[in-house]
Amino acid sequence: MGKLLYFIRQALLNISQNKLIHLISLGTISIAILILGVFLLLLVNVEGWIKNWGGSITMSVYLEDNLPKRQIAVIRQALSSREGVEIQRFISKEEALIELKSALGPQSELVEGLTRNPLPASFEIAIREPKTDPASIKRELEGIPGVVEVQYSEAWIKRFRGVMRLVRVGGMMLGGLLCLGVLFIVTNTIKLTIYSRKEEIEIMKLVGATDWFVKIPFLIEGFIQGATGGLLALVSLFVFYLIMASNKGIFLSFTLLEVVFVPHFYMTAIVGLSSFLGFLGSLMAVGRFFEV
Amino acid sequence: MGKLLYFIRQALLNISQNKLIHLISLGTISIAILILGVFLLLLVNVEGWIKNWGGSITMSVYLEDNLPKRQIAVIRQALSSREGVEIQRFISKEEALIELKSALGPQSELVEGLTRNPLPASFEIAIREPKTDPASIKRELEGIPGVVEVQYSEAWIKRFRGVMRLVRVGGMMLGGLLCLGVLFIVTNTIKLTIYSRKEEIEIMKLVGATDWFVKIPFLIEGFIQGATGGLLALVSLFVFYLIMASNKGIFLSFTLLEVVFVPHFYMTAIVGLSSFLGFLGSLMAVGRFFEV
Amino acid sequence: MIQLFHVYKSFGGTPALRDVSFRVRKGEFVFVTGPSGAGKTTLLRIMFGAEKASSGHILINGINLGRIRRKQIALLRRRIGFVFQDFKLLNNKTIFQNVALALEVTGANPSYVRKKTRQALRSLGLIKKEEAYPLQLSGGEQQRVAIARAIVKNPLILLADEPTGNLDPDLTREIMVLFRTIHMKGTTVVVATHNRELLKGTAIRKIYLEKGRVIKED
Amino acid sequence: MIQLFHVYKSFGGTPALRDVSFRVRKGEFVFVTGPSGAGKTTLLRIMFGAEKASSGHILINGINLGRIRRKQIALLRRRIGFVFQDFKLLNNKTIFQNVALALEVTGANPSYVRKKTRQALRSLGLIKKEEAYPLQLSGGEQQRVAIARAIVKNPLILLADEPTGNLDPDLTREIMVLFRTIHMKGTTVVVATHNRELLKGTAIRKIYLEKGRVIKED
Ligand SMILES: Nc1ncnc2c1ncn2[C@@H]1O[C@H](COP(=O)(O)OP(=O)(O)OP(=O)(O)O)[C@@H](O)[C@H]1O
Ligand SMILES: Nc1ncnc2c1ncn2[C@@H]1O[C@H](COP(=O)(O)OP(=O)(O)OP(=O)(O)O)[C@@H](O)[C@H]1O
Ligand SMILES: [Mg+2]
Ligand SMILES: [Mg+2]
Repeated sequence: MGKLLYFIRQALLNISQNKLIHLISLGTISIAILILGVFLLLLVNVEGWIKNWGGSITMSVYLEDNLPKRQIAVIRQALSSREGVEIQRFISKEEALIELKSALGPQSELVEGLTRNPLPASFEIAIREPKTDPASIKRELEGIPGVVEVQYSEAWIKRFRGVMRLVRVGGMMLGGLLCLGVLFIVTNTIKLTIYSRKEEIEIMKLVGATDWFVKIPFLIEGFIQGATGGLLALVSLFVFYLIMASNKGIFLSFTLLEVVFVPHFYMTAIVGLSSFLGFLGSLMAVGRFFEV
Repeated sequence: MGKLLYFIRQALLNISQNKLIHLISLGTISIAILILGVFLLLLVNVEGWIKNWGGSITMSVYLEDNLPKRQIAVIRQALSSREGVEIQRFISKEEALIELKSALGPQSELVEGLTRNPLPASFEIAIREPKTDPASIKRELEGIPGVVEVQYSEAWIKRFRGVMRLVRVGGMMLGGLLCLGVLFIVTNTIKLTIYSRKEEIEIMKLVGATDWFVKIPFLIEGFIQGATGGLLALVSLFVFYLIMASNKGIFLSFTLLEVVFVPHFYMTAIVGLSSFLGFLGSLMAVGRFFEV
Repeated sequence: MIQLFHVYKSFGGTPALRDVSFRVRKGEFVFVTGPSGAGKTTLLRIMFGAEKASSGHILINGINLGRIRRKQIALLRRRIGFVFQDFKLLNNKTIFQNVALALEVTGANPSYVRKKTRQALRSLGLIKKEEAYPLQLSGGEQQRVAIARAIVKNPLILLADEPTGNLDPDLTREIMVLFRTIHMKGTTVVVATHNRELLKGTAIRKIYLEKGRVIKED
Repeated sequence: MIQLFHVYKSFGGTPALRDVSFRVRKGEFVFVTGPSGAGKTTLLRIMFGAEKASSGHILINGINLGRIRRKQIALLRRRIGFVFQDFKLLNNKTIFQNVALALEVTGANPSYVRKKTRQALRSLGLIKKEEAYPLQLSGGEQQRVAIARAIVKNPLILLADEPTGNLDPDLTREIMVLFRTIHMKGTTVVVATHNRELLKGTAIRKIYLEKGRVIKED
């Protein structure tokens, strides 16, 4: 215990006695980790946006003709009481016809010749439950009395799932590569800070220090550097997030998207990874100089 | 001239005499540049895909009723001879009705009561000229005899332009940040390799070397390191590209997209940037030790 | 006790020691002398386990250095004080920290380390410089720090390689008195030097090296 | 010609030189001596422009070191040979490269550099070691490399700081002969040392320093 304290003191002393080098390497480490962090932040947000945008399937719930107002209210009640369903609007038979006309555009002649309105009234609802199978929701809603049919676009869902998969798989692959790169940069940087102290290691061994006596302060140093770098990166990432969140109007012009920060788990992971890499880098670098 | 040769020889000698440190820093530099390269590669491709996917506006060219086959052939000729236009298919009046029916789904009753087919025949064409204003193309094509009207979706074009702008602005911002990060990492790494040689600089000054005599080999060293790192990164990027291109089926499942490599300009820029950063890093690092 | 049996050492072909055999008894005081490049430093470094002999055996207190494990070398070095010809001080640590290090590696407790370190620095006239860094010292001061670090742990064996090369005659005499005192307390002392003043007129045993061979003893 | 007028030097409060004034004529040979920490190294480094005087003036061949620009210092140093007490060799360059460096900085052409470097190494008995690195040499060999580097450029002034601390008496005599030869050819030589053997019985001028003051000259 007293020994650990000695080693920590020693590590802090070393850092303060090699300030310049440590500052430089700290800079490198935090920037590298920050790059990883920005990537994670974007991934988390893009996933969120896509989920939000494509994950809310729109369904049309067609009603029987000539339902009394009271029963329509009952159906509305039934729909909105179901979790995950959000009623967007009610389209009466008349509105349906008007909409169809405008949608058909120059082909709207088609509708002119009609004697009676063949279109059903409907509720347009959004389902915010991307995990449940839409087919089962459809079946469930079709069980409500007064509902004739529920429609949604299979093609859309497929495409959405494809995009999600692309973002996930691509994100994971890129993230993995980026992780490897950052791992490499951080450990290399730590190595460089240690290689310049080759002589120090040699001298310590010459005065009778065991391998571990020499190594431990270096490992603690690496760990401290990594941890500090990780924390710095996290703080910078938060600043980046704030800037992004307050300026989203500028570059996310066409939709009002929410910007969220990376979840706690990632925050811990970033600092943890950074500390671990610092430690690992020291371990690898120090190992080289033990042939004295 | 002979002097420059001397300095280059000196720089190469220094590199070979500090092999380990130079290898480590070379690794860091190429990885950092590679990260930037992968980002550029993705940006170039994503931009390409989006352009490809949204850039080809689909237009419907509606024809007058009861045109003789011969005149339809003339119109087809006129359309396909125009550059940037690609005829995707011809939809006859009958086909149009069938399609409408299936599109209307449960509302297809609507069509049942018709006595005559009110739908016009049409060509569906794709315009692969995202820069020209679609409205002027519309006007131009409406001038062809036998064409009644040309339709396209304004909303779609707006949305597409929004996505393009998002990707461009976002890409530039991220790329800029990434560039800054890489700049920082590369110069810092070079600094670390030089700081461990503080003594060397001091001694050279003590034997009567002028500032520039000491500096130049370091600057050349930094430049060589940067250039080598940049080239290595480019080669790795190409490998990455080949892997991506040959496995695109796996993660780009839902469309068959072409993967292209970064254009020549970017390739030059990558190596140039890297070399410049190596040079700059040396310059900044060496400057510090001239108070002897 | 130090025993060498037919020790050879060559660095990539060029021999630095050839068939060196001798024995230093426990508590003995020995000089090793010879011209520049004779192999004095190499000999001392081999006795310290800092260099491996190409062939032959070295026994320190009965321990064969050729068969020793790394961890044991560290333990052995804690009982051997070594004054390096090139000092080998840590430039980014203060004088105090440099000397204290030799005790800290043994796991001694901080207050003991502090007391002993101060005492060693005082005996070498360096107490005023304890907070200075090696590069802020004169050559002779640095050499004395190296000596302080070697003696601070009360070593069983003291190996001193040219310990007075940067010292003036008065200090040289003082250092010799110090070594004698340490020797009196039972430490085995081996000093490599070409300082004639150190050697002359003493009854102390001298080993003469030349081109890696022992050419004379008296 | 070297002139010092009331030179003071202190390092953060502690004085290393106090009111030092003297004059070394062109082509003179001077010893600077005094106990460890007296200020010999500091004095030589000040004459070399490696350290700035806290006050006072130093003139080298009429050039005031206090008013000189950086570029000029480099030019001056090319004409001054300096043997550093701690050698200051580049450990990652060979002996040959270390010595050649002193000529290369002057922009001399490669074949001249090669010839002169070999010659200097030969005169110090180091030609066999030219491809070795400093850490592969004995202390005395390293010191001779430092001397070779100082004399290779035929300096106008040679400043040698304890140049024989790691050399045996025979080599010490050889080096002194070498310095005398260089001196004969017109070089001004200043040697800082506490080696009594160097000093005794010569008619050469000696400056005695103690605690930063000139206490005696003879
Ligand atoms: N690491 C090494 N690699 C190659 N050669 C070496 C090495 N160490 C020493 N030598 C050579 O071995 C020989 C003996 O060196 P050593 O340092 O033992 O001499 P020394 O007696 O201590 O000399 P000095 O009095 O000059 O210090 C020298 O010729 C030296 O060049
Ligand atoms: N850079 C420095 N910072 C602080 N103090 C210094 C510095 N250089 C020298 N000193 C101090 O100045 C005094 C004179 O040092 P100097 O090296 O000139 O002595 P010296 O005469 O060469 O001694 P030696 O014979 O031991 O080499 C010493 O007390 C030393 O500690
Ligand atoms: Mg030696
Ligand atoms: Mg000195």
